[in-house]
Amino acid sequence: MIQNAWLIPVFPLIAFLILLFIGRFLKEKSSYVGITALALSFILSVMVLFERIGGETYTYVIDWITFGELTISMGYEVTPLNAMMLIVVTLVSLVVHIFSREYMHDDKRIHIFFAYLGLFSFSMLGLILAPNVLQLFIFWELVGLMSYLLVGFWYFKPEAAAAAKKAFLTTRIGDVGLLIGLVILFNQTGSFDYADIYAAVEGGMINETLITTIALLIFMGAVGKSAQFPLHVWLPDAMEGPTPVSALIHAATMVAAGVYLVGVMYPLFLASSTAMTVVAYTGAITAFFAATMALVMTDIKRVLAYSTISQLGFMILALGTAGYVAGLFHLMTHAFFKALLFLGAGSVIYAVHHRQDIRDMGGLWGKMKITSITFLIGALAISGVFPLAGFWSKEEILASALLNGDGFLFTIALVTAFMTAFYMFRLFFKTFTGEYRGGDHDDAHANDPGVDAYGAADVAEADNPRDDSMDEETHVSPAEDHDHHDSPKENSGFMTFPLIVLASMAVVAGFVNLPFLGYPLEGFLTEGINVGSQPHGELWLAFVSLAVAGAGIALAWAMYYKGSISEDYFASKAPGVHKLLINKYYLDEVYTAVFVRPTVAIGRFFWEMDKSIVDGIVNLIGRSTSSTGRTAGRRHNGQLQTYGLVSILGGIVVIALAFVLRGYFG
Amino acid sequence: MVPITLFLALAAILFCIGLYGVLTRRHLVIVLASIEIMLNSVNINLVAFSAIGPFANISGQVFSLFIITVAAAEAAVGLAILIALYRNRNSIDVIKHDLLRW
Amino acid sequence: MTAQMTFFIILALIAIVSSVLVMALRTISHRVVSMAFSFFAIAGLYFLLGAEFIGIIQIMVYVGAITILFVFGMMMTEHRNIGFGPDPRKIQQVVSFLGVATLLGIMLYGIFSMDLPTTPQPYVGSVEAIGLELYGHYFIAFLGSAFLLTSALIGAVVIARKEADE
Amino acid sequence: MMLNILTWLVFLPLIGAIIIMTIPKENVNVIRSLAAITSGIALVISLVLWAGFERGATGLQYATTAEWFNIGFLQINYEIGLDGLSLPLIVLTTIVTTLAIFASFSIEKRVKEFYLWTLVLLTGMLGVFVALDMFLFFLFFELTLIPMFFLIGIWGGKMKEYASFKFLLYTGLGSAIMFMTFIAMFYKAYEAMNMQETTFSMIRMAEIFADPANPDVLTGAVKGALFLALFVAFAIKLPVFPFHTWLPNAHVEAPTAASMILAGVLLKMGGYGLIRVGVGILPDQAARFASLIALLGVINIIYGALLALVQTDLKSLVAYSSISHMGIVLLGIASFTTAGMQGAIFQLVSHGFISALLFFMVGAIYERTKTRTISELGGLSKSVPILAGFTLAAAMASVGLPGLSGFVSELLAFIGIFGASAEILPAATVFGVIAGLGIILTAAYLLWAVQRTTFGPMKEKFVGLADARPMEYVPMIGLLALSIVIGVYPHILSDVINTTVIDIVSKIGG
Amino acid sequence: MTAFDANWSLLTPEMVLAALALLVFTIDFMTGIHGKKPFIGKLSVLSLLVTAVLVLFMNNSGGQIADLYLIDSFAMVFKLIILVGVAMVIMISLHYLDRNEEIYQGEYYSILLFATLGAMIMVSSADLITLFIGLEILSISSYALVGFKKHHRHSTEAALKYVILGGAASAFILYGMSFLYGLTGSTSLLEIGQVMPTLFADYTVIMTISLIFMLVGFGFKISIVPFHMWAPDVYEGAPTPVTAFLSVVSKIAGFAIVLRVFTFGFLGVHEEWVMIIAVLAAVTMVLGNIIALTQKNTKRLMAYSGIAQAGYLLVPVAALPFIGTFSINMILFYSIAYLMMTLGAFAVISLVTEDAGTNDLSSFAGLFQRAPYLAISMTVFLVSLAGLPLTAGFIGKAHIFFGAAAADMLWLAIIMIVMSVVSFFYYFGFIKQMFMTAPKANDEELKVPTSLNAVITVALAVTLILGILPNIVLDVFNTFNWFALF
Repeated sequence: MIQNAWLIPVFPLIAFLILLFIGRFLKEKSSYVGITALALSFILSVMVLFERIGGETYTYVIDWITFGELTISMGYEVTPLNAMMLIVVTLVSLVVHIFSREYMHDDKRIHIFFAYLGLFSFSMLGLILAPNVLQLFIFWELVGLMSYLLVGFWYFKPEAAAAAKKAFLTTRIGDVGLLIGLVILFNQTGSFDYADIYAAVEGGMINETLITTIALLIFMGAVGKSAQFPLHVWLPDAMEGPTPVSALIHAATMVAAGVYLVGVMYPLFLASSTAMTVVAYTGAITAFFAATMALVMTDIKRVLAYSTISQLGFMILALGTAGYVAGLFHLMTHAFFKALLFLGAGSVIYAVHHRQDIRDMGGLWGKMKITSITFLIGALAISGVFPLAGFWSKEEILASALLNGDGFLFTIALVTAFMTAFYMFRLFFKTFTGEYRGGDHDDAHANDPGVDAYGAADVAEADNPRDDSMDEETHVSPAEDHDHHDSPKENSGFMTFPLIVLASMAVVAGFVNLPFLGYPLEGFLTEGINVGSQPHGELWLAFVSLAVAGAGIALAWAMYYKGSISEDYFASKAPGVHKLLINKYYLDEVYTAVFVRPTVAIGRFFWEMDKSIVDGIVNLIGRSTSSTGRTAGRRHNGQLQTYGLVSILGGIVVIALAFVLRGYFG
Repeated sequence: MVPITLFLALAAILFCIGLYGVLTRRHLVIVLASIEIMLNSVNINLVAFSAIGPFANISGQVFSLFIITVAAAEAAVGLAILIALYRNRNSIDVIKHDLLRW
Repeated sequence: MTAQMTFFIILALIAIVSSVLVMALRTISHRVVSMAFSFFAIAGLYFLLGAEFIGIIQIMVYVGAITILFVFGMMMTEHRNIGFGPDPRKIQQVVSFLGVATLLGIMLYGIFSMDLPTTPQPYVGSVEAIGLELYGHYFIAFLGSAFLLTSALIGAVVIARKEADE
Repeated sequence: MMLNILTWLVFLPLIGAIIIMTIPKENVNVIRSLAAITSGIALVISLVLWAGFERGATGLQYATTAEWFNIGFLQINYEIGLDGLSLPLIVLTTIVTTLAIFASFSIEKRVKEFYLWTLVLLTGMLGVFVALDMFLFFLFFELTLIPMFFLIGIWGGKMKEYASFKFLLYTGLGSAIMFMTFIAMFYKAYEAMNMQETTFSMIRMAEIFADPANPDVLTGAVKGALFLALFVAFAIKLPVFPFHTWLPNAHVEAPTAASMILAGVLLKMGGYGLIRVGVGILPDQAARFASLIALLGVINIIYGALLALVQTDLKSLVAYSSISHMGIVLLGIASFTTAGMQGAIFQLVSHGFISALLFFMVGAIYERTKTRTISELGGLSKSVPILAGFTLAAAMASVGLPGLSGFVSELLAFIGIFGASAEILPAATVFGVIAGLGIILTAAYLLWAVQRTTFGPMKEKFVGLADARPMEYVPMIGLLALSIVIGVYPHILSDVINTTVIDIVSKIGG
Repeated sequence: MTAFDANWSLLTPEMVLAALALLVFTIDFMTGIHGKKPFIGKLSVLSLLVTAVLVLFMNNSGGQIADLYLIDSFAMVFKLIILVGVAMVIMISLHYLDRNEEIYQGEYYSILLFATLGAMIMVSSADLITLFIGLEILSISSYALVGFKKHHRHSTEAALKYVILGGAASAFILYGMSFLYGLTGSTSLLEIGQVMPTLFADYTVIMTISLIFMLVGFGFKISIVPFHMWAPDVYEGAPTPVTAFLSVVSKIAGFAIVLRVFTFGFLGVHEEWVMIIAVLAAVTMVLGNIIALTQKNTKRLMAYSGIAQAGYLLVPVAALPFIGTFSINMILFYSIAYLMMTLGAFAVISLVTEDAGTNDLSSFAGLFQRAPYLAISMTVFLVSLAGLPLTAGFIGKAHIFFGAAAADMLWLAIIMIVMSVVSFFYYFGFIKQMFMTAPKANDEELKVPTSLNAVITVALAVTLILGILPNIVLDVFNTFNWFALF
């Protein structure tokens, strides 16, 4: 079955093609095409994984391009790492497909949505199966494209269009670094194949500076894709996309590709301590800053988005501190519980008529039992509560940060872990406990800067909007979609089933690398790749981790459930910090001022220059030629004696010329 | 005998007088007359060369005969044109005839 | 100073002065007459050079025919004695003068820089010699001038012809 | 044999034009179909050539030589042939022209003339790509001026006269410089062979310049001057900053089909000429000026992109994007590696398809909305979703998204530039990095344009616009599919190009 | 060999033409003064063709009458060009005179024939006097022809300007010639040429003056800058076929004598004048083209275009001492090309401007809609004049370009080609009017008379055929030994 692994991405591709061409006739039934394809892929992935465990790495390639003596090939490869990733991606994708069946059912372009999802799944799976880093890059870009398309799915919302562009462009910056890194690497090794690259690095064929350069350039790609500081700004905005998309792309799979990239290029990073340090610090800083911002966000999806960034930071931190398995393990577990959280949020949003502001929610516990419980599981998992998945992976990350010997990194990791627990439960308590606050104030928080730097007043009710200009007769405003005062209630099985699946994964996924069982995942992943020895924490670390998580949960409980500490306590204590956080450290503004505006200004300047100088010279030559002609033509004044005179003077000049040529005048 | 150079110099002077006339006189008849003077100066040259030049022979005189013929023909055509023009425009002032320009 | 030189100077002065007068006089008839004087003086120079035949032709054609032609031209156009008013083209005048003077300077410089021997006795061409050349060596030119005259004649007649209906 | 398949290919469109000439202008449908058939046959022939082309074989294929005329001791030959450099461009030419003819079926104004000129243009372009005699090359190069002048001047926009004359004079000047250089090269070669041999054949010329009987004639200064002159000549066509200003005018004013051909093929003649004549005959000089070429390439990339970023007219945005993309060609050439050179050729082909598609989309949008001003557009995804979708796809191809042809050329060019030898291109890395910035800018301006035109709320006035007509699918799908084919499986192109590229690069010893 | 025992039968074509010209004139005399006489025009064309056939068959073996009249291949080709050119001019005239009845038709044709005779004498003569007489026949006939629309103010004014300036130019030529004669005692160019080097060494200044005075005069006749000022005015004022005659036949004949004089007389001292000619060629090309840029009057525009073309033709003259026969080939080939494209263009211009009643460029507006064949032909002529490929003009220019480069005058070649590009502007301005501008008031179809159609078709065919297969002519040229000098 492992030879047929190429079918895994092909199923979604077929789904995409079917939907592209006949989707418009299928309408809502489009979802079943996608679901079927993903189901097949998932089954195949499981089979491939089981075959791979205990099997060999399988590679199949064909020539892709030849230049000179060099050939780049393309194909697919099943390694332990990508066998694991296949499961994660196909599973999450499958459940997201199922979830979307309900969530998107009244969108007129549902077939396009599923087509996009299919193409995304294809790209992501292709990325994973890539036998060389160039193919990875190709699919890496494709997933970027799909992210762009899906974020901009509701293109008629200006915010969505802007967010899509921002997402693409920001990651593009990283991608260019990645591409350059890859090209330099290629010119050193003559190949893009992982095996050749590993061999070249380990064989010392590349000098150290160059390795560092290459590694850092490649890491730029990861920074962009995995929304690491300072290129993280796109991810929160990407929440303009439909929630299932956020779950699939911006939580579980695509954003993790950066981590995956560092994973597959790990020998290269290991060969450069500078690069490792940079990676570690980037991860740590990202984890910390994202977590601080997550503390104050009021949009349910944005909280989750910052949480995602923060968790990705954790993974990067792990990789940067030699915790190869830790990072990838967390990648897997995170995929499940973050997808769970997002889908839970989606379920909530759907139930409360497309509101996203947590201040408009509350008291959903009783009304949406399954959603609430699964969401709680997710929250506990991400907080690292024993024995859920997050506990195991986070503990390993803390271990690798600690054992790396840099106390600062470890401290940050701990603080972040604390904040993680706090903001997750802040979210949980605000959403599911207390009284339901929705339904009677449409724009209560319209002018709240916490909503969006873009000032989009309708974000809170923006998810799954309808374009006003479409089909005037069937027009229904989002708020009137369901009866306005109808209180939220649990959604159908299409939405709850995925939650249950993911919740169970969030519970059990951590067990694949149980210390008691001798870290089976570690054994699996480190097979055939030299990533150094993996750090393992001692028992006390697990308790510290648990304690930190507990403290965070307790504080959230005190503030948002019990109310013993005022919700505004910290905000009022340090208003400046609060404002800073609410405005996301003003990074968007800074980027606009430092990069966007000057670029446009330079462009304008060049344009003016182009018109006035470059083209101006051209036109000037033309005009001066013709005006010279006109002036000279005016000498033909109709006076024959003038003509004669000109001729005579010309004759004299010619005589003079003759004398000069003869040398009469010296 | 008079040195040939003097004849040539006289011819040059007459040529330039004629040329000056062509370039500055406003009466068209005089302009045509000036051309005749120029052609005459050429004749002086030719006859002088023919008579006392370094290679004196008869060809110069024949040449001058032809020039006289041509000058006559040219004067005839020139004056005919002048008359036609005068009929059309009622002026023989050179300056007035600048309809064709630019 | 030989008699020839004296004659030459007198004739040359007449030629030059009358030519200048053609330019300078105000009355058109005076100018045409002055032109005739100039031609006459030039004919005299031909006699001086021993080219009698050319001299006679010069008198016949230039002084006789062409001058008369000019008189006709003058009469048929603007023979009334009106001036053209002040010349608006001062620059033209000045530049023309300078240009022509320069040209004259160059020409005279060229002429006087020639080192030509002074022939003591002029070559005297007989009419027969002229005839032989004309009907022999230059026969094509002779034929050509016939057509030239025909063409000029036709052209002049056509252009100068006054239409009956005018 | 003079009448070989290449000759037929080149002159077939002319025959078609002559047949069209005889048809009364009222029979527009006959004329349209005749034009389509003619170009279609040319396309088929070119595909036959493609199929029959022997991959991996060095040297020319389908070559033929016939004496044409001689001026004194100068023999001008009809010498044509095919190699891995010209074949892709020939196929590009026939494809783009055929699709442009399909794209112009909506033209109602003076249909007969339109197709007449288009077919004449096709002959000129094909001739440029097959000609191996420098005189013949120039002749065909010049021949393309007139039809394009008419296409812009008659069917163009508001400023058509300015644009057509600017095109004519500017590129005419380029041709003139080229011709002068050719003559100079000819005489230098003549001198270098001790006045024993005269030739206009590019092949022979290259040999002479590589191995002259009298090397004193061909000093470095002489060859350098020749190369620079050639470079300027082709730079105008390509176009290279600062000789680019005719392009935006011409593009903006030209009708859609003409824009497609202009961007798709005509610019390529500059790149082709630079490789064929500049690098082919004067490889050492090309290498000597590699830094200059690369610098201009980088300037083109950045400058074009920055200007595209601030354009207010969609079509001129695409035009500036062409300038930007042509920088990649220069960069690829300047690297003097197989990868870079192949990247340059890939970019020529790929940009041919992509820019033609972009111009087609802009034209289709303009036809419906009657505006090209970006700020007046918006929400087209709603009113004309299929057009908007293809526009987006074209933009993505232009951005260099993997899986589409643009990526391959950029990748190869980057591999080339970062792999360039330090002797030829000391500052290669700097150029490469700056070019990388250009890629970001490319994404920026294209996505921004897409955001402002196809995204956003639908404007009232665009309600009820007709989406793509069946006939419009032909160029849209055709061009996009080709871009995808090359992007997904570039081997199809690289195995044709590779041998020739190795040959070219080997002359520099790189 | 003297003139008396020469083979005068060599003169048959000239004599036949003269006789036929007189016959034409006589017939005209007998058929009254006024009225349309197209048969006379046709007879004239016939006369010219008969003469051309005679030239082709009587003169092809070559020969000479003494040393004053040479029947060499150079003269033969020029005569053929001139005869065909005049025949085409008369064909154009047929239509023109049909529209302008005040022109005396019989006289018009006979004077044209006389002028042709003059041109024929010019190109054959190797003697100062014969040459001068030929030149004057041509010139004086031209003066008259220009003024033939005698009730038309422009025509007479043009004739006046032409006659005065032309007369002065003749005086310059003669003054220059007088020194050639005086210092050699001969009027034969061959003899003069033999002693020229010593002559120049002895009398440098006066010979330079002589040379340049002749150059001024000839420069006037072939209208090169700065002696070109008359051309636009005269071209504008003259009846259109006469303009065509001036710009083609006069100019080509003028080039013939320039070549004759400079090769026979001054080749030995070429270092004295090559640079001057080259500079004049450059100035002529630049100024002619630049002034033409803003012209709006078709005939004036053609005048400036003709000036520019004269500049191109002057380039091979400058290159002549270095490349010899090659240069003559170039001039003759370009002359043929120039003849065809210019006369073709004038045929169209004559028809269109007469129809519109104005010489303004706008009379060409929308010509394509009105008469497609006319517009396409005109386009070919203009494209050929501009020197774009597949036309005779292109080959001719390329030819000249090669020659200039071969003579190490690359700078001149560069000016030439750059100016060609500049010329695109005004030539294509014409094309723009025809194709891209809507017709003005008058937009009905334009009928093309048979005679004009014939001219246009011939010109079109030759322009294209020579553009594609130039060797038809070049191969013939290559077999000629032009003057038996090189």
